[in-house]
Amino acid sequence: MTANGSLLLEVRGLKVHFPVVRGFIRRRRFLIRAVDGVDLDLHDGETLGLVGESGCGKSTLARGVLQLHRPTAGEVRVGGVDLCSLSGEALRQQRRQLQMIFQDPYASLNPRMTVGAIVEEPLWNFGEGTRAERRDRVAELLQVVGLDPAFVRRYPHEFSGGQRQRIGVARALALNPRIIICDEPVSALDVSIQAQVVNLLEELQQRLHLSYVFIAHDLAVVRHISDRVAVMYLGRIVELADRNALYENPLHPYTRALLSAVPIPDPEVESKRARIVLRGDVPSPDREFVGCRFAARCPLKEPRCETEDPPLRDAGGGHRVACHLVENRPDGTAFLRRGESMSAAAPPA
Amino acid sequence: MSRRSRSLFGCLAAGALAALLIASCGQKAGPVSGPGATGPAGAVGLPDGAATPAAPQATWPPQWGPQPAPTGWDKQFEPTSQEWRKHAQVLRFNNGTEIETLDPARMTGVPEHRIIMAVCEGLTMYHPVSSEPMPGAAESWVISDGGRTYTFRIRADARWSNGDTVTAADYRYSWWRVLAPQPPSQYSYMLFDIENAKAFAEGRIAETPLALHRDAERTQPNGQSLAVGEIVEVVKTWPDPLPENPSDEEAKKFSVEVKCGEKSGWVGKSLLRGAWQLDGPGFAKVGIEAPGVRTLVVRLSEPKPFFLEVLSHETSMPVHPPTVEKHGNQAFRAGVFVGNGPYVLKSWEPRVRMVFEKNPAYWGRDRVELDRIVAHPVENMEPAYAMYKADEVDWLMDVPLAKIDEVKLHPDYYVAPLMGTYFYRVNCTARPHPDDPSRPHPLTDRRVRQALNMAMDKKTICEKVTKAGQIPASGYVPPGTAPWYEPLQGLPHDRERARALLAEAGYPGGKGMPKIEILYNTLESHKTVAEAIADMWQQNLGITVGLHNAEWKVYLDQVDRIDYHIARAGWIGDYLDPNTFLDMWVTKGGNNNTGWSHPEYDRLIERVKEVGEPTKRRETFRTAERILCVDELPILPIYYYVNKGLKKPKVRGVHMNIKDMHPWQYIWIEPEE
Amino acid sequence: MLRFLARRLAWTVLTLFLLVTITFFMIRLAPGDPFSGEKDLDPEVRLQLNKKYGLDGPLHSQYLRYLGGLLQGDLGPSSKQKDFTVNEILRSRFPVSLRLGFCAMVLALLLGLTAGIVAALRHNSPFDYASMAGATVGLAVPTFVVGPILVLVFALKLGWFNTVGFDVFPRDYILPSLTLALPFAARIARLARAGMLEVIHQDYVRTARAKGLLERVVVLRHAVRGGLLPVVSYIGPAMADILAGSLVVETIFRVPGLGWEFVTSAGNRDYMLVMGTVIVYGSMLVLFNLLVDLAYHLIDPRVRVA
Amino acid sequence: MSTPAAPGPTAPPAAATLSPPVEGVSLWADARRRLLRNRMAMAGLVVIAVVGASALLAPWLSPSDPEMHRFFVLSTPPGSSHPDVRDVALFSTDAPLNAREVPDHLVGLRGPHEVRLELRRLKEEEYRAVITRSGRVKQLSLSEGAVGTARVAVAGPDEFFLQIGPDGHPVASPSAGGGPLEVHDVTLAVEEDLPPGFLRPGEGEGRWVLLVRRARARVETAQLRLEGDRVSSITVESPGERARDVAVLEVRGGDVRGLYLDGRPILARHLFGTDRQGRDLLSRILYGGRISLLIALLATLVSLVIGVCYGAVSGYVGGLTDLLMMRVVDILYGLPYIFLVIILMVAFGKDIVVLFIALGAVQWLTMARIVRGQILSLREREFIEAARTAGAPGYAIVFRHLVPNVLGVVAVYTTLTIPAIVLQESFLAFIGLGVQWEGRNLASWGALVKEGMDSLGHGGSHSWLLLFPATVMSVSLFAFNFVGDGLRDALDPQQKGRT
Repeated sequence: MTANGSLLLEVRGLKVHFPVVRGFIRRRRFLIRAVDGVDLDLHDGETLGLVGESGCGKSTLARGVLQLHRPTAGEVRVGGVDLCSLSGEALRQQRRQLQMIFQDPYASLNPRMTVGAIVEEPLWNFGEGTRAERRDRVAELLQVVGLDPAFVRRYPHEFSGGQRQRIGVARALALNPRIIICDEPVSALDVSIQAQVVNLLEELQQRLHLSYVFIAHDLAVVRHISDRVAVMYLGRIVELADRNALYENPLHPYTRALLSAVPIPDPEVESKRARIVLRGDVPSPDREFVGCRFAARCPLKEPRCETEDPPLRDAGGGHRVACHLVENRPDGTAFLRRGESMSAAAPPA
Repeated sequence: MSRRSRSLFGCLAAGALAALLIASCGQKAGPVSGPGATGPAGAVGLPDGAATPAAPQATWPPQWGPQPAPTGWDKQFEPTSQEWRKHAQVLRFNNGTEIETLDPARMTGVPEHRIIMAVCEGLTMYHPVSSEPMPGAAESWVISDGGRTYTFRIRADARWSNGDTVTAADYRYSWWRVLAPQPPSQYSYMLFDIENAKAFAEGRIAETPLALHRDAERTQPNGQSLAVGEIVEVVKTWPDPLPENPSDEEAKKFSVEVKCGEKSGWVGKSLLRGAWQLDGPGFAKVGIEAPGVRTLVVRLSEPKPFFLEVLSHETSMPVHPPTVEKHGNQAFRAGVFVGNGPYVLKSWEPRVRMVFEKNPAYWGRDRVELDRIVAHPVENMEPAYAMYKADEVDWLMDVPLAKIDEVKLHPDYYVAPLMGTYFYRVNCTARPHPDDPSRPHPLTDRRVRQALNMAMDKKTICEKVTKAGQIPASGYVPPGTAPWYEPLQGLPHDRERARALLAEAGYPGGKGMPKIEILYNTLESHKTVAEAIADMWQQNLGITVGLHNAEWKVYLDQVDRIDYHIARAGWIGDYLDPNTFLDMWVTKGGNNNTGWSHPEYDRLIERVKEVGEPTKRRETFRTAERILCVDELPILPIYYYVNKGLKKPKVRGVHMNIKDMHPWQYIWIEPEE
Repeated sequence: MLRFLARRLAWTVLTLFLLVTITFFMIRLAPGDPFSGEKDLDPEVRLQLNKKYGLDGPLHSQYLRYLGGLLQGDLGPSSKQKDFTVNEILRSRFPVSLRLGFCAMVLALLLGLTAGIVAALRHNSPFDYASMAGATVGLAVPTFVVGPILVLVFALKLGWFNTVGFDVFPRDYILPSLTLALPFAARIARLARAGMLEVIHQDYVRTARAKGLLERVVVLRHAVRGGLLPVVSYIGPAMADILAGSLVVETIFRVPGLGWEFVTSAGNRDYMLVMGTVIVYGSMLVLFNLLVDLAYHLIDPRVRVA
Repeated sequence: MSTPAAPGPTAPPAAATLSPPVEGVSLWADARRRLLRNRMAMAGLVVIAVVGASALLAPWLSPSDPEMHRFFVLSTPPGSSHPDVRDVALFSTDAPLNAREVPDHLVGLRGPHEVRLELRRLKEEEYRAVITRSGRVKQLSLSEGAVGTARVAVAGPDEFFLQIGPDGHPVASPSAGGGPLEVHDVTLAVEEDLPPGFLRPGEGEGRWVLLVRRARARVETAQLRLEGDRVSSITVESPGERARDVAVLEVRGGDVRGLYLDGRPILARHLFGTDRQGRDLLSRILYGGRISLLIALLATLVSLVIGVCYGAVSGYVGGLTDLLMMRVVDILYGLPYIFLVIILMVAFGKDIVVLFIALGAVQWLTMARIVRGQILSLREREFIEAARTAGAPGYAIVFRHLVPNVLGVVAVYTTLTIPAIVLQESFLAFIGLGVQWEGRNLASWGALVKEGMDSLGHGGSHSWLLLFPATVMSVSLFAFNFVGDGLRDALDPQQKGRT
């Protein structure tokens, strides 16, 4: 356990770079900097939302944390142990604390294995219990996630997407982890089922005292479930704050643009709503950035944005943001300079 | 793959060969005749033979042999009318394989022999009916010095195909080429009857200091490095067998000791230079002299009745010295090759065909009937048979055994005896019983071998298995080898006696006998014979018999190492004398390969060299063969080979003989009415 | 591109080197030697023969000597065809094999494409069924059954061809190349048919047809191009198989080519000739692979395989 | 294989309405359905089943020992039958036959006699033969001056071989009776029917050799009684059995013409005929199938094990390892493998073990490539990440998750490898490299086809020897190919039609 007792997961300076290999002997032409220096903390019992456009490195970050992609640099501390420095059996042992729910309920379940085998596998991997005990545990897990334990001998393709995701959840729970990283767990599901799964996750968090890193690009879902929210852009966290602080007072121009894109379920309001449309595409993360990553698309950019990389700093009250334009008012509250020119998106009620 | 079909006959008959033991008692005796004629055998003063290729002027008269041999070609074998001239005189035959070389010195096989007979002519040639020697490039000869000296008179009109005169020096050159180590001649021993030839070939003859080849350093057997040096001593004994990586001690045996400064060592004889020069002192001592352009004198180390037959052999054929000197290895190709035979090589497409046309420079061109000969090298008898049926060849010298039943019904099918025997070798090396090391191996017991022999029903094998007309063999020397030597009636097929003998040897009803394997090289016909014999042994003797087949080269390797129980074998005689069959079984004979050793037998074979008197000679051979095929049985004779094939009736002038040699100039085409 | 080529060439050389080494030592491991026969050989003569044919000295030095010769393009003398060097033998046999392989490929394409395209165009017609049945037969009946039957029928029964004398270029090549081509024709027909069927039902062909283009134009310009890609990619492996298949066909028809030379020389332990033929075949194979890769590289830059 | 072809029913979540627990249905179910609809593939499956079963049951199904020679029924056409005396065995009777009991025409066969025979050609196919006893020369083919062999019938159906010397006289032969016999003109006719078995005198007085052996019974001795041209009884003592009266042999001349038990003939039928050594072709084909399929299965197994492991490891580990491993495969791929197989067999013998190692060792290359390709794409799939997250060790990922998922492709490729190997084996047999086991040649289908090819007469005689093995082999190859194609279509509908 960490010094302050509540810090479960510490990510420090995490970088995940992918060399693009060409030629028959490994020759790095260029690097894809999918995650390029991320700091994160996850506290006991909280849900940390992680949002960003697709391709911004959310999933890679999750995989980097889980060591599915070995990070290029940085630390991932779970209970004080740096996962990045471990490998082989030691790493495998650490995995029990950290589980993951995957985005695609179709692809994340081995089509050749029965539901029982899938849910049992983590237990089997760590040699937990006898066969009978494991079987009981599988039944219990299925019950917990709301599936009929009689399904154990069925194959994944016989289930609907929601049911499959429940299976995925059951598998993630099997080892009694403290942290579960949910990589867009609902984005592949029908809207009606999304809510059920989200509710299930919340319910489980209550019952089992779990901590989530909840990745999504659906801001509404994130707002609903998260305690804190981090916004990612091009492999970096650009803003990190409590849910309400972020949604009500987004500081980073990118966050603002992101929030402005959220449709409002009232057609009247929706039609009047001013949306910030970002110009240009997300640049390819295959080169080193000198200045701010968002500079190329930022409507507010200043000359120094092009040359100076803004650090992620505390703008007060735990609201961290990486932008040169954010300043603090004398009362300590932060504001975005020239932010008026971007019509602030009205957060959905 | 019918590689085998060739090996069977090819490799055997291949070779050496030679002569009518009973060379004829020339009834047309020349100036020197009669036993032990010691008249002046000078090179000069020979009566110039008539232009007609009549009888030899004189032959060395053997003191034995009841039967006169045909002495020359005569009219009765020629076309009787002129009708035949209306037909295209083209003969197409299948030679059975691609020939290895056209260089007489390096030839080893029958197919090569057939070809070289067309393009070259030795001093003597085979008689088309009896295959005894008759005048070839030599029109006459005189034998003197108790059969030791042969003086040949070469035809005045003998010409190379480029018009050069054939001289005695050409023959001397050609034979020098055979005896010298380059090119290596596998059959150089054919000429070893000539005085000092063996010593010369083995590099033992030189007394003058010899120089070493410059590459001597590279391939020294014991790996020592030696500079060019002077020969101190020549040591000659062959290790037997030649070791793979000879030790120093062994290396000495086939090396010469050389000294250079303070270093000394041994060097392979083949690395010496000077010893084998044509004009060197070494060759001068070999009994081949060319005192005149047309006179060749050959001295033998001892009288050899079949020496004239040797001169018809491929190894004794001449090469055209200027061509060989100029072109080296390239001299033996169409367009370059120069020969003195009745035909010239027109074209040679390897693996496709060879075409020969009448040689206008040949002395006997008027007697050569065929205008063109086409030789096909088809190895597989199946397509060859198809070619025959499609009328693409006129003569097949073998038939597909798989279709023997069908082929035998063909009206053109012929079979004739061949001087060869099919037999099984038995491993006689002393070694322990595989199950009981205190006892010797049963195959080392002669009673077991006798039992095996008597349990074989050879007649059934010939009639029902081989089916081509082979003759069951109870002896080893085939009938017809010599007219005065009857085939031996050896052990009969007698199951009861076989069982009794086996019981006597300690294996009643086959009990206690280890499993015996028959080794044969992969070929259907060997397999069926082996299967039939295995069956007979199993049924009659109650022993377990296995079959083991191996690819040709593997089989040879195993036989050579005597790594077998029973191994299939075949032997084709080299010359018309029982000796060609019997001398191979002496202790450690190069072709023995059974480990069998019998001092009495060795003594008999040694003695036969001295015994000149025919009856005694026959008796000696008979006693030896009895030891071989009745008492001891290191080999189990099975049948005598036949020579079989298909020949169109229009091919005339072919006469079956025991050596299966058919000189081309006596064949013509004349369809039947 | 040049880099790619250079790299591939380097691999090719390595492959060939490996081939030479494996073959050299494997054939030497085989029992027996080139000069063994049923008659015993004099040891001195054997010594001389070994020297003459480069078989003297320890095996590794023979190997180095052979490699040295190989670098200078000298494949050594043949111990069975004593009047010729391996270079000469290969030089005279290789064109025959090459011609045979070429004829077979052309025939295979001709037959296969025609059958395949027509079958696709007349989908589910009797022709379609017949040609596909024929193609299946072509695939499952081995060459060495087809060959002799062809000989039996066309050469022996009908007398259209000679059974002997392989030298007249078009005539004597017909039966062997047909035999060699049939399995490939069958495969090509199936590939072509499948490819065509797939393409014909695609939108752009339908569009072309809808535009009112002539059927011929539709087929030739639009369908064939797309539909035959699988055939094109099959030609590479097919060439390799044709090389192997020529071994049998050359044996059946006694074609004086490389394949036959290889089979007989292996049995004769004609070491140098075995090496020579294997090197030639290996080079051909490697060359074809190289060309195919090159073609892919040019056609489809996505396939930038390592 | 990865994406389920038919997505499961969309059931409402939690409340499990997917009623009673059912036994799971695998993904294969769908493929199976598709396969069942493919008529050709089904036919292929049936054929494979039949061929496989008959190969497996060859010892019970085959009518006789495939290696049993019958020298008296050489190359008989399909459907022929003869008295059920199956092999040449030599055993003699001790008592019953003596000169008085032997029919008259057999007497002459009892010892070697000189037969003088003179031949003059009358016409193309006719010879006039003057022989020492009346008889008929059944066939003769000689060219002038040649030595020939003739089958000569003397006074009835007893016939024997005759060696004829260069002078037209017999060299040595058994022949009829003592003393000079009368001379007749003879006409040549081609002999047609082969005798079903033969009986002839043994060496020594009173000994007879019966060239028969009852099927499967290892006969040691037999007692014969001859009555006229009929052996009235033959008592056979088999080891371990009581002596029993087996049969009545009908003997005509030297031949056994009939074998009866209780008056009923005991016949051996050769449905597919016999080969040129009198071996039953049907039995040989059945046993040949065993060998061919065994070789194919073992070689496929070898290729399967090596290929799957190699490909899986290479694909899963990736990186430099993958690069090197695939480079090795590329190099091996570049070698002209059939040449290497031939050299391998020349160097290490033609043992069956060498063969399937050689063939398997070649086939695994393709297998490894295919498996690697599949693994590479599977490796990135989420369920693999899930497994890793769940703490699965490397080997478990490869063998629990990756390999089962490539089995579909592997199965398809395997069904296509088996016929390829059968074909390659027969190809090797054709160029003279047929397999052996402990020095004995194994008659695989390929070897049988080659034998048939060699025996094929011009004009099509003996065609059954080629036809039956070639048909059986081709049909089996068809079947495997169809099933392979069908499987591929079933498992991967997108690839349909690609060969």
